[in-house]
Parts: sequence; C-alpha cells; structure tokens
Amino acid sequence: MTKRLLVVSLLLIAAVITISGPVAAADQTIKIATQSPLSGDQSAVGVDIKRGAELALEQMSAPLVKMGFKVELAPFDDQANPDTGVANAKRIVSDPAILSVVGHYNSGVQIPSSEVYHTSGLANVSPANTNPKVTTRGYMEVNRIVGRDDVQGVVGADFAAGKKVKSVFVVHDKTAYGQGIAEFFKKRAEEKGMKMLGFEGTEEKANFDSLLSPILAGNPDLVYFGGMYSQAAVLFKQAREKGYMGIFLSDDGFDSSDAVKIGGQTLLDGGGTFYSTVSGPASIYPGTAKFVADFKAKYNAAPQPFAAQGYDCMGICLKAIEAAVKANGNKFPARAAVTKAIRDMKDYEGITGKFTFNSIGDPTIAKYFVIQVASPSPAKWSDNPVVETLDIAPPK
Amino acid sequence: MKRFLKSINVPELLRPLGQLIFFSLGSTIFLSAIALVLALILDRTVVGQTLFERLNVSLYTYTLVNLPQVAIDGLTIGFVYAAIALGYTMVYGVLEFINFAHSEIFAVGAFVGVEILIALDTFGILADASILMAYIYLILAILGGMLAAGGLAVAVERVAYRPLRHASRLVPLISAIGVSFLLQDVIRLVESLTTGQFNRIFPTFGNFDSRVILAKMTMGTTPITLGMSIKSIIVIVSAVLMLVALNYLVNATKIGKAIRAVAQDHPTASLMGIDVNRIISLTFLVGGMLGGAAGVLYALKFTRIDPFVGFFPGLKAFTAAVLGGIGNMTGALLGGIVLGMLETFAGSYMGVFTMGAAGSEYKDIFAFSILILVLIFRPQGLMGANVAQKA
Amino acid sequence: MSLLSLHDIHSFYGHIHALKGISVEVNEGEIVTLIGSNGAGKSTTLRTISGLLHPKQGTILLGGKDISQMKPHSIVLAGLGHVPEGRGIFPKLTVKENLEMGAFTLDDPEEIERRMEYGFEMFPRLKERINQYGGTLSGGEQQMLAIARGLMLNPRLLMLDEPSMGLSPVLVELIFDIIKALNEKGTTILLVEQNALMALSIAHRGYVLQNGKIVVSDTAASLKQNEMVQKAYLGID
Amino acid sequence: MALLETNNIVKNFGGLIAVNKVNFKLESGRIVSIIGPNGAGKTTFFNTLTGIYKPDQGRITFNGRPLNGLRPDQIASRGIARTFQNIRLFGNMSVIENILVGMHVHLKQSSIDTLFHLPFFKKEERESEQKAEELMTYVGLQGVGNELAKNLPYGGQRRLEIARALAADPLMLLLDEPAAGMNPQETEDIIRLFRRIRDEKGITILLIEHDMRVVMNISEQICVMDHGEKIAEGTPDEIRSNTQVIEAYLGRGAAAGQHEEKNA
Amino acid sequence: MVPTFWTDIIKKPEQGIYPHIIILAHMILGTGLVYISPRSNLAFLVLITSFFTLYYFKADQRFKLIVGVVLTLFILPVVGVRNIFYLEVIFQISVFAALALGLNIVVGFAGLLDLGYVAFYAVGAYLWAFFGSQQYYVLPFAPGTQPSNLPFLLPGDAFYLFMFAAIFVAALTGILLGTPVLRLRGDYLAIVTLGFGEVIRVLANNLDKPLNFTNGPQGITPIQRPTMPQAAVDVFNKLFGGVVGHEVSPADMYNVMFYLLALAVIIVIVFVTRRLDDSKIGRAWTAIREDETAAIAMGIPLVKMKLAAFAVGASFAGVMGVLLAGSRTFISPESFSFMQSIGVLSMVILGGSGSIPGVILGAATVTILNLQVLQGLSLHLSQLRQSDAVIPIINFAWADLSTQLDPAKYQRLLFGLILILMMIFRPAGLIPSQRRKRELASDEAEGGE
Repeated sequence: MTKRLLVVSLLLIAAVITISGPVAAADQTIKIATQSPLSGDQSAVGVDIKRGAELALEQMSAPLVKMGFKVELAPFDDQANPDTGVANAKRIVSDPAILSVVGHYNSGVQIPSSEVYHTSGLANVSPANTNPKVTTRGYMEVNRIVGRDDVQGVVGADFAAGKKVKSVFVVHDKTAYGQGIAEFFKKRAEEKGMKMLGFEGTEEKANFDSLLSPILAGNPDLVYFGGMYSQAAVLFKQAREKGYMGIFLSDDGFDSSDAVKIGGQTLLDGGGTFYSTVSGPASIYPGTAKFVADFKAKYNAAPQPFAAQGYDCMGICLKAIEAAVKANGNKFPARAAVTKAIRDMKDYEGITGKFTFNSIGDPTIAKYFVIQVASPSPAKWSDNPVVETLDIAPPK
Repeated sequence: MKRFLKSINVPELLRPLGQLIFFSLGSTIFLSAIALVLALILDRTVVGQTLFERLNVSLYTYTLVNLPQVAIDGLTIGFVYAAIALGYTMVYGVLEFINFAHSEIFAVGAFVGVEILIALDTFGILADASILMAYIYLILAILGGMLAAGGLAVAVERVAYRPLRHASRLVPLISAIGVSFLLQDVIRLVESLTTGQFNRIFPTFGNFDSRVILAKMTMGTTPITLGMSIKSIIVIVSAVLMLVALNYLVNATKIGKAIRAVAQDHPTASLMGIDVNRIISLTFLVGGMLGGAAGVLYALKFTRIDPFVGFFPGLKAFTAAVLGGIGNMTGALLGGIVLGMLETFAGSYMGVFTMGAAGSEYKDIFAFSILILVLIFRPQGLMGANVAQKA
Repeated sequence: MSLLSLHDIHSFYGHIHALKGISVEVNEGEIVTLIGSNGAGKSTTLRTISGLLHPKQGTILLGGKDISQMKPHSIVLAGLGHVPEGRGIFPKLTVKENLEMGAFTLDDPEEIERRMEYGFEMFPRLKERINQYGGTLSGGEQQMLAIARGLMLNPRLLMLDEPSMGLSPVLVELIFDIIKALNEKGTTILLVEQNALMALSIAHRGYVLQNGKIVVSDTAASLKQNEMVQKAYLGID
Repeated sequence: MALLETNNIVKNFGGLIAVNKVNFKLESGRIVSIIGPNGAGKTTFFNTLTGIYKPDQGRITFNGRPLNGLRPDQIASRGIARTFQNIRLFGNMSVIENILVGMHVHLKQSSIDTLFHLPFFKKEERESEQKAEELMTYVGLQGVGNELAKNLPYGGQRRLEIARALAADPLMLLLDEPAAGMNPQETEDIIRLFRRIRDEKGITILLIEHDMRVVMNISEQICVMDHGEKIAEGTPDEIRSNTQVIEAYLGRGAAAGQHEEKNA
Repeated sequence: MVPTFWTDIIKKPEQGIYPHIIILAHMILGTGLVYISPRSNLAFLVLITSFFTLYYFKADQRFKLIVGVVLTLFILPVVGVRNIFYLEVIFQISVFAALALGLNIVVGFAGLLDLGYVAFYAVGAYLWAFFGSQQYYVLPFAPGTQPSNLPFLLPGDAFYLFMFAAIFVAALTGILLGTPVLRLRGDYLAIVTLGFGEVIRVLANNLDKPLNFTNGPQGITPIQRPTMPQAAVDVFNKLFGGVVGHEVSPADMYNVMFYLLALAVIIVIVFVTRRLDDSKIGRAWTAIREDETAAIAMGIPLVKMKLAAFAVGASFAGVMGVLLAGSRTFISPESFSFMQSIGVLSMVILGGSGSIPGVILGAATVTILNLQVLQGLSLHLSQLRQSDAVIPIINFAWADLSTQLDPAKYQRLLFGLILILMMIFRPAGLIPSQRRKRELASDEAEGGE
C-alpha cells in the first residue's frame, strides 16, 4: 500500500516543479548543436569534433554576443548508433533556440539524422562524412567541408600514379568512411594501370600478422589504408617491422600526431609515409598551428583527426548566423535564413581550407594536400611538409 | 635454501614445456599439411592462375614459402590467447563459472602497465635507458599490471560474485556481464579524467621492435625474410614462464593442491581445514594477475590500447579455453595455440584461396565457428575434462 | 566432562526436518556409535557437528567450546576430524596429495612426512599406490585413504560416516579392527553406521536414531540384545 | 506377460560396477519395493529404467516394447511416471499447474488451437483442469489449487509430486523414497494412498524405500540389492527371515542372533 | 476540518471510486503539463508515468481499457506530433518493448540466456532493406560505386507483406541457429548466442562481395515505406488540427503511423505471449526454467520446446526489424552491435524476466533513461558549464567540472550497473512474474484477501 502512496506523492511534486519553472527559454539564446559519438570505441574522434566546435564557439562567438545574444553549444552523443542519432535529431529540431548542427562522424548515423534536419529546415554542416549519398540527395540543409570518398580516393590514386607506383595493396577498416575511400582509390588506381595485389577489409585493430603475409609475398610498391590512424599506424609499423619497405599512403583519418606516437621512426624508413588531407600545414593555413596550440592548452591532448574540421564547421555556422541576424534587423533569425546563409557562404577562410558550397552542399573546390611524415616526434606533426597539392572539384 | 631447492620437483616444472613443444609442432604440421594439400588442389584452377598472373609464382610455392612465417605468427598470437585463457580456466575450474569480466581485468592490467611506462617516459628515464634497464622497466610494468589486475579480480569476486554463489547458474553470469561493461566505462572515465586520452600508446624504448632474421628465402623474384620481432619473442617467453609458474603452483605446491581440492569438492575441502572462500579469492587473484600480465604483453606487442581492448581477445581466449577443455589448464594452453594457428592460417591464406571473396575479415567468424563445432561434437574439449589425468 | 556434547539439536535438510531435538554425549577415549536405518538423520548429525549444516536450534560443545555456528575449517582446527559419507576423497589428486590435504593446516613438512608414515603403517596398501589418483582406487582402498587422511591432524575426536558402505564383509572386518586399534591408541571416535551389529561389537556406548529422534541409548552390549534395534531396522512391529 | 522386464542390466562408472547383471520382472497391478544398504545400486538401477543413465549391457522391455536408447522424456511418454528422492516440484508454479504439467504427454492442443482458443483447446483445458482437481482431492490437496508449490508443507509437497506423476495416467509409478522424512502419521496416510492407487487405478508401483515399516506392510514383492547385485526376491515374510538379507543389512552375526531366536 | 474527500483519497486509495479518480487525474495532469510546456522533460515523464498508475491502481478492467486506449491512441500521438522528439521516444519505447517481450520468451519463459538476440532483429531489417530498396540491382556493383538512377524492386506497400514474411524468416533463422546448440548448458549457450550476434553483424558488414547483398558498412538506403493515404492525413488534421496547432505534414504522419504499427505489434505479441503462456507450451517452458530434470521426467521434449521458444522470440524481433527498416529508410550494420543485445537484456532483467508488464516497464525505463534523462542531464550540465553558475554550498564553479563527466557518455556504465544491482538485490525484477490465478471450483482458500 505504501508503494502506491509513494507514487502519488512523487507525481504531485513533479507536477509542481514543472508548472513553476518551465525553463525560461529566453529568446536571446542562440544554440548550436553538435552530434558525434561521445561513447563507445569511436569516441576518441567524436569527443574531439565536439571539442573543436567548442573551441571555435569560444573564440568566434564575440560578434553575436556583442549583438546581445547568448551563444551556447548543445553537445549530443549519438553513440555511433542510428537510433540514438535520430532521437537526438528530433530533440534538436524541437528546440527553436538551435539554429544549426555540426554533425556526425559516421555516415550511417548522418544519413537518417539529416532526414530529420531536412524536414525541419535546420542547417547541418558535416565535419567528417565523406559518403557521396550525404549530398547526392540534394538537400538544401546538408553541407560538408570534407571532400567526398570519390574525391579523396582519386587524390590518393593520382598521387600514387605520380610516384610511378606499379603495384598496390589496398586495406580498409570495414567502416563506411574507410571502405568508401578505398573503393574509389582502387577504381582510380586500376584506371591508372596499377596492378591490384589485394583488396582486404579488416576490423582487426591489433594483430595484422595474417594480413602482412600476402602483403609481403606480393611486395607491392605501395600499401594504401582507408580508415583511421589508430589502425593504419599499427599496420604500417608492423609491416615495417616485418621488412616491407614500400610506400605507405592513407587518408585524412591519418592526420593526428598520435599516428607518429604509434609508428615512430618506422613511418620515416623505406618509402616513407604519406597521407591526403584537407587541413593544410601551418605554412598555407597559419590558423592550423594556432588551433593545435590552443587545443592542447585547453584539453592537454593533441587534436584527433576532424577536430580541425569541427572547428571550421562551427566557424561557418557562426558566420552564417551572424549574416542571418544582420539580415533580420539584429533580431533572432529564422532557420531557413541561416540555412540559406550557409549555402551562399563564399570563400570562408577556415583552418582546413577556403570553403564555398556548391548547389548540393559539397565544397566547390576542395584543396587537397598530400603530406609526408617528416619527424618521429609528435610535437612536429604540423610541420610535416606538403608534397603535392591538388584542387579537385566534386563530380556533379 | 637447500631444503627449498630439494623440494622443487623438477619433472613437474618441465612437464608443460614438453606439452608446449608437442602442441606447437603438432598443430603446425597438421595445419601446414591441410594448407599445402588445398594449395595443390587449387593450383590448377582459376585461383592458381590469378595468383600466377599477379605474382608469377605457383599457389603451391606461395603457400610453402609463407608457411614458416604464418606458423610463427600463429604461435605468437596463440600464446597471447593461452595466457588470457588461463584466467578463465582457473576460475571455471574452481567455481564452474565463466568470469565474463576477465577481459576487462586483462584491460586494466594493460592500462596500468602502459601508464607506468608512460610515466617513466615523461621523466625521460626510458629514452636513454640501456638494454638491461629497458627490460627491468618492462618487468616493473608487468608486475604493476599484475598487481592491479589481481587486486581488481579479488574485489570483483568479493562484491559481484560471492553474494550470488548459491544462486541459479545464469545469475552470476549476468552479473559478470554487468561487471564487464561497468569496468569498460570506469577505465574510460579514469583515463579521461587523468590523461584526457582515449588511446594509450606503449612507448618505444629498448630493442623490442627490432627484428631477428631467422632465414632468407626468395619466392620467384621477391625476397622473403623469415623472422620474429624481439617483442614477439618476449611475449612467447613470458607466456611460457607464466604457464610453467602456474603449472608448478597448481600441481606442485600446497596452495595449488588446495585449489584443486576446492575445485573438485567444496564441502570435503572445508573438512580438511581449507577456508574455501580464501582459496576462491586466491584463485581470482592468480587468474587476475595472469590476465594483467597478458594485458601488458598485449600492449607491448600491439602498441595501442583503448578501454575496449579487452572484449575481442577475451572472447577469443574463452573460445581457446573451451576448445582445450575448460577447467583444464593444459587445455587452455593447447586451445590457445590451436586457435591462434587456425586464425592466422585462415587470415593469411583464405584471401588468396578464395580470390578475395572471403578475406581476412572472416577470421573472427572462423574462431566462433570452431567454438560452436567443439561445443557440439566434443563439449569436454580436446583435453577432455573426464580424462583421468593431472589437471 | 564430555569431549563432545550435543544438546537439543534441531536441523533442517532442505524442507525435511531431519533432526528433531537430539542430544548426544561423547566422552574422552570412548567409541560411541550412532546407528539407525537410512534417512534416520545419522549423516545430518555429523554434518551439523562439523559445520557443513548449521543447527536451527540447540548447542554443540567440543571440549567445552560452542562450535554450533562456526565454519567447518575452524572446527577442524579445534581438533575435529570428519570422514564424510561416501568417503569424499579427491578423485583427481594422488594418494599422497590427498593425505597432504588432510594436513593442510600443518606447516612443518617433516611433521607431515612423519604422520604420513604413521598412516602407511596402518594401511600398507596405500604406500603401494602413493602416486595413483584417488579416483582409480578400489572402494576399500578409498576408505582406508579417507581414514588415514582424517588422522593426519591427530584429531581429538574422529567422526566416521558409514565406513562399511559398499565394502565386502572381509574389508569391513579389517576396517573395524583398525578403528578399534585407533581408539586403543587414544583417539575418541564417533561412529555412524548402518551395519548396527558390527558397530556395536567395537563401541562402548550407542544411540539408536529413528526419523531424527533418539529412540534408545545404552551400552553397546545391552543394545545388542535390545529388540528396539532389530525393530528399528527390520520394521517388525 | 510381465509389464516390465530387465535382463542382466549392467551399468558401471569408471571401473566401479554400480549395477551388475540385474534380472527383474514386474507383473502389472502390484506394489514392489527395492531395498538394500546404502551404495547398493538401487538408485542407479532406477535411473537406468527412467533413461537418465544408458545401461552398458542388457535389455529393458516395458509393456512389450524395448526402452533401450530412448530419451527420458520418450520413456515417460510410454507410461512410466516417477517422483524424486529430494522433491523436485516446479516451486514457482501453482499446485494445479504442477499437475497440469504432468499431463503434458496427453495434451493434444496444437499452437493454432492455443493461439485462437479454438473450441478443442478450451475443452481440453477445462477437462484437464477438472482432472487435475480430481487428482488434488484424490491425494488430499483439495482447496490449495492456486497455492505456490514451494509454499506447501513437506507432506503436501510429497503428495503433490505423486499427484503430478498420476496426471500422466501412467502404467507404472516409480517412487524414490516417498516416505523419507515423514512422521508415523504421514507414513500411514501415504501407505493407504499407494494401496488405493494400485487397487482403484490398477497402476503398478515400484518403489525404493529405507523405512522398513513402509516396505514390509505395503509391498507384495520385495527385491533386495547389495553391491549392485540382486541377492534376494520374495514376499515380505520370506525376506524378513532370509539370512543373506539380514547379513547385508545388519552385518555378520546378526543372522546367527536371528537364527537362535527362531530355535529358542 | 480538512474535507473528508481528500483525507479519504490519501488514506485508502484502494477502494471504490478513488483509484479511478487518481488515474484520471494523473492522465489529465500529464496531458495538461505537456500541453503547457511542450519541451520540458519532466512534463513528459509525468505523462508517461500515468501508464504506471493505470497499471498499478486497482480499478475495474473496462475503465482501465478505455483510459488505456485514450492514452495510447489519442493523447500520445497528439503530444507526439506537437513535439516530434516525444513521438520518437514513444516510438523507441514501443520498439524496444516489443524486442524485450520477444527476448522475454527466450530468457523469461524458457530460461535460455540469449546474448545475440539482435541477430534476428538484423535479419528482419535486412530482409526488407534488400527487397524494399534498389539493392537487387546493386548486386553486381561494389558499395558506393553503383549508378544513382536504379529502379525499386518492389512497390512500397509490399512492406506489410514482408512484416509477415519476417515472422517466418526470423523463426527459421532461430531454428537453424538453435538446433545445433540448444542441447548446451546455460552458460555455454549464452556464449554461443553471443557468437551468433557477432557472426550476423560481421556478415551484414561483409556481404558486399562477391555479390553486394548488404552494401557492407555503407548500409542500404533509401528503403521504401508503405504509401501514406492522403485521406488519413486529412482525417488526422480534421480531428486534432485544433489541438495540435499546426498543419500535420505526411512526414509527421509517418512517425505516427510507425508508432501505431509498433503498438499493434506489441498488442499482438502480448496477446500471443499470454495465450502461449497459459497453455501446454507455456507451462512446459516454465517447467523447463524451474527444473529441467523434473520437466524431462514429465515427458517434455526439452530441445523441441527450447527451439519453439527460440523461434517465437526470433520472429518478434524479425517483425520489428522490418518496422525499423521502414521507419528509418536506412539500415547499416552499426545498429546491430553487441551493445544492443545487452541493452535489450538489461530491459528484461530490470523489468522482471518472465513478467509481461515488468518487461514493458523495463523497456520504457531504460529507453527513457538512455534517450532523455542521461542526455537531458548532460545538456543541462553543459548549459551550466557555459554559464558562470556556481554550485551553491561548495561554490565549485560548474565550468571547472571536467567535460568528461557528461552522463550521456556512460551508457555502458548504466547497463553494467543495472545488471549487477538487479542480480544481487532483486533478481526477480521490478515487477516479478506471477503465474495467473485460476478460478477453481474447489477454491475454498480464495476468500477475502
């Protein structure tokens, strides 16, 4: 009997609280949401995308604050799971204060969640999704500042062709990101006449021995890895240790100083290690070095890949909201206005490139760099020299 | 001291070494034979041709030349699985209970070991340490990992398993699954609060990464070197030492006999004056320490660890323990080696034999199908629990 | 003052109210036997004394100390040996290892060696099979091993639970002679036995248990003649 | 033709012969007990009949059909029901549901009937519920249908186990120490119940029992086992005066005592 | 003098009219609160807990049924359309409730610990994902490289047909996977089912070559949905237009439709589970769970019965898989991880294995905890962290609180704790399962409770 009394009294209290204090949704607060995996085994990257955006908000929200707005970050954890991503997306769109979303690392989560953004006209700038389907749906709300798989894969293959590579062994990490780039790399490499000695996917994160036997037997000129540094660096190190001296090439998932912490000197021996990325070195984008320094100061950890992209996405959102607010007479802008402002963004000076979005939300000309790992010490990661720069427009 | 030396019965000490050599050679020969026969059959078919176009070498020579390296790799990962499997077998022997959380105890050991070394590295001690000092620091890290993991295992048993000792069979198992998840996130929480990092990397020092060349061969035009990295040798040697030490403890010391007595009959053991609860805690301690040491060795060999590093190796090690005959220590040893070899052979050759249709990503499914086949056709495992033979 | 005294012990075995208020006394140097048909509660009594089962009611005093709520391994330290029903040897431990387990609480290896020799004197057959697994011994040999193991700690009181079970009459004869010899050397013995007359032939005093209650207790000699014993066994009304 | 027949059944456990060449015949409609000292192989023999152990040698035929190689549940569906030494009821199920489980073998309801509560399902459930209530009254458990089995007193649980066994309309009922732990009054009731089961239901009863008072005045036939072998068989009076039995039970010399008494 | 009415209601909320009033009051209160502040979590929780009061308070059955229907079919959809996040939470509660009910048959009734239950969920999802999309034509292409203008294999309305097909396909998979292993002992079976879960996930992730069935990690999209009759949208608008406040678009209506479909599946599952539970099969399952040896002695064929439980449990997961594919229009291997299986297991364990209301409560609690409470807490926390608020007593500035302490990040910790604490302190769950009381003619003991 007492249990039922407990339930009744609990409800009364809850009712009183809700009536008394509906959270004062001051219309002067502008929120920008982020969605990335903050838990689970992909949280290393997910957390740093949020941190990149948080850092950008701190550094670049001044103009909006001056106009009397309070600017806040609303971080969401999509747990790299489509169900949670969609649920959070619906929570985001139902909060009028949120004007744009910096989001998703996994395209498996981005695609269903962006359906929700699209139905509510909420702008979404993706720091990391390279799956072509993200933009080929032609949604006004969805943009991304990274090249598509079909772009980055081509960059790698063209670079390999440039290095007179004849035979290639391609490995990827069985994720939409890694396999996507690897498939296009293979397609382009075969077009360029390179012999494909193997095309293997593996979710293995530690013991690559069974994969190294076919690699060593085939002795390809170049080994390409589609996926994150946490697997690529371990594979490259073990391959070097087993005597493979060819060239290593990977994608922008390799762009983190932890890579050289794992690989160390082995990444420099033999044919050396290269990676394609959008965030250029300090020499071309001075902001990158400053970003890395600020990031280390605030979080005492080196930024993971796509942290810089998180920073740039937030920068774009803030600039667009600023434009929309001005266009709306310094009053709270409509979401559609922000979405339009982002899509009309011209030559945004980010630390990972200059961005203009084309009709379906891809960056018009993604400037791609192929960078070589120059020193075994993690501190010198941002001084790695650019070996080649390619400007490639995304296919229509 | 003399009395102590006299009391060591040497044959007991060396017995597992004999088994080690026998199991390793046995599984190598058996699997090599299968691989070579398959290679011969497939040589004439389209599989042989495509390989020839690519590497202009026959499937048979390709398989033969790669065989020793694949065998050594299989052995290395096999010993890692065996070392982890010991933890499962020890606990199962005494409590007939699968300690699902052993994979996280293994992970905690790995983290503590790596953190000790990173701390030393930040003080700059590791960088210019002599080879000897490097080994001493490594041993220090392994000991640290063992103590932490052992202590944790005892605490887990005391809190999450002891109250459920007389509950129905599945209740403690569900609790163990809960502990496994809890520990995964606790590691992540502690790591993110202290270091802010998710991946932790085994610092490079000493000569662990350098490679010992055992033989040079050529396959067609490409030179193939057969070798092992120092760290693989360390992994195998330490795993062997752990097995020998555990075997000696269980089979030749008083405490070891008490553990076996409790495993066979709790009530009668208590009538011998043995405090059953203390022995069970001790078993968890020893199992945990072995898991912890295996964790540090894993980090040494594979460089990168994260809070979820324990899940897959733990599952593989359990498969090895069951394959060998759960509850039987030699079984864990045999199961580990056989599983390691099977997995590596499959991983290396399946891609070539099936022309890329089923590559090494099916390596894990391979391990699970072995588990299911063993459980159906020979539930007591290769070593067989009912074989009237020393544990 | 008696070495062991049970006072109004009530003990449950699952649902079954196995002991309904039994009181037993065993004095130093005696052989006391507890007889009765199966299911009468004989084994439950020994399991309650040695702590495997805790009595719901009543007290157990060993040498004046109340051991009714103590854990089995601490009761053993207080000087109680218990050779359980079905002998309870460790099948996958060798004879030597079984005996070493019997002396688990002793630390001095020489002392253990000496007591093992004492055991082998009594049961020479065990010495021949010293490295054989317990599980591979015959019924009689297992019984000898169980008793030798029970003696390793020189218990003040040795309890034996149906030593005659499953043994051929000749072996039963041998076992009972050894028990008698042990007693003459000073070990107090509490013998639970279904084979009533053999037990009464070597015991000083006896209790007859039926359905968890003591129906009669007397010197062994008078119990032999007593109708109650035959009735209790053969159900003659 | 005997209801149950076993010829030279052998069962050993790693060298230890538990049951050694036991030949046994059981006519239908009788109560037969198996007695013998601890470790004589009674329970092992029992478990070979019910299929829990596979006999190493020898054949078992029941109702004219061989039982060798059948799974325990198949043997049960042939009409052999049993109770257990330490009661194994379905504790968290009610009394009536325990009995209904006993009827599992005879219920014909298919999943389709169940899902759509077709008339056949409703009829079968109603009938089996009535039958279960009759059985409850039969064994003296009326009125506690919805009580959980684990909450019944010890005597009640024993009788529920018997009711559950009867629910399968068995040809033969195997009882494993049904009177264990019972006080004299409960023992009287249980004996009367077994007689009614034999007389009114014509069910053959084979029981293992230690309490000689129960064995002696309920059994028409007693079979004595020792060391895995059948050492004697006969009516209660024959067994009571059989020297081999007394020796097996009371130890040597007892027979002599018994002997003198007869002469004196 | 306090009016007697109030004191009575507090003193004895059991008898007579009072429970009805309490239930109604709670429902109206909840609806009102959500209406006033459509975005406050607390209001939503008040509304959802009205189900709890509906279940707990003794009132006559017909009244409860009517209130239940009003709540599920009218109030929740309206509330949902006003704030689509609530509809998503309600939808996920019903999806996980259905999965938990399915697993409940395997774990709760037959006592088999299945750690790979999500495998059957994946089978159902990929069944409709393959047939309901262009994947048939993508077979020869590597993932990501297929042309964009491919036709659809089947019309969208084949969705309903495939919801039925999934029952048999999933049940068949359950039987195929179950037959070899159901003889195993409990803990071995648990590990083997864990293996199955991983095998199915890896297959989904790798069956993109030689023929591209599952499109590998890229996942399959767009998956078709059954057509939404415009008439339904109009009727909904006419009925609830005023209350909702804005024109309801077909996209929103899809959310309502899938919620109602999930509800329908739950009702079917509860109906089937109740019917099976109260029959020969149900009693056999419970007997197996209680004591296998005794069950065998009663002539129950162990493996056949366990297989039936496996197949029935699997078929429910299969149907929900098809529903997931339809509602999300996108399926990728990431949704079928080991974490999902453990999530559903912890719902069954928390709620009370073997008890239908308990399992539904467990599903609701875990889903709300996971989606709303944890996420809400960490959002609130990050708001505090960005404001310069200070914790009153120890005046520790919120901003210094490490960002790592967001509760939303520790979903595994939550599942782990649930499993451990429930096993130690309340193994029977929040609402323990009781067998249904039977109206027996000979029941003297019934009397007043």
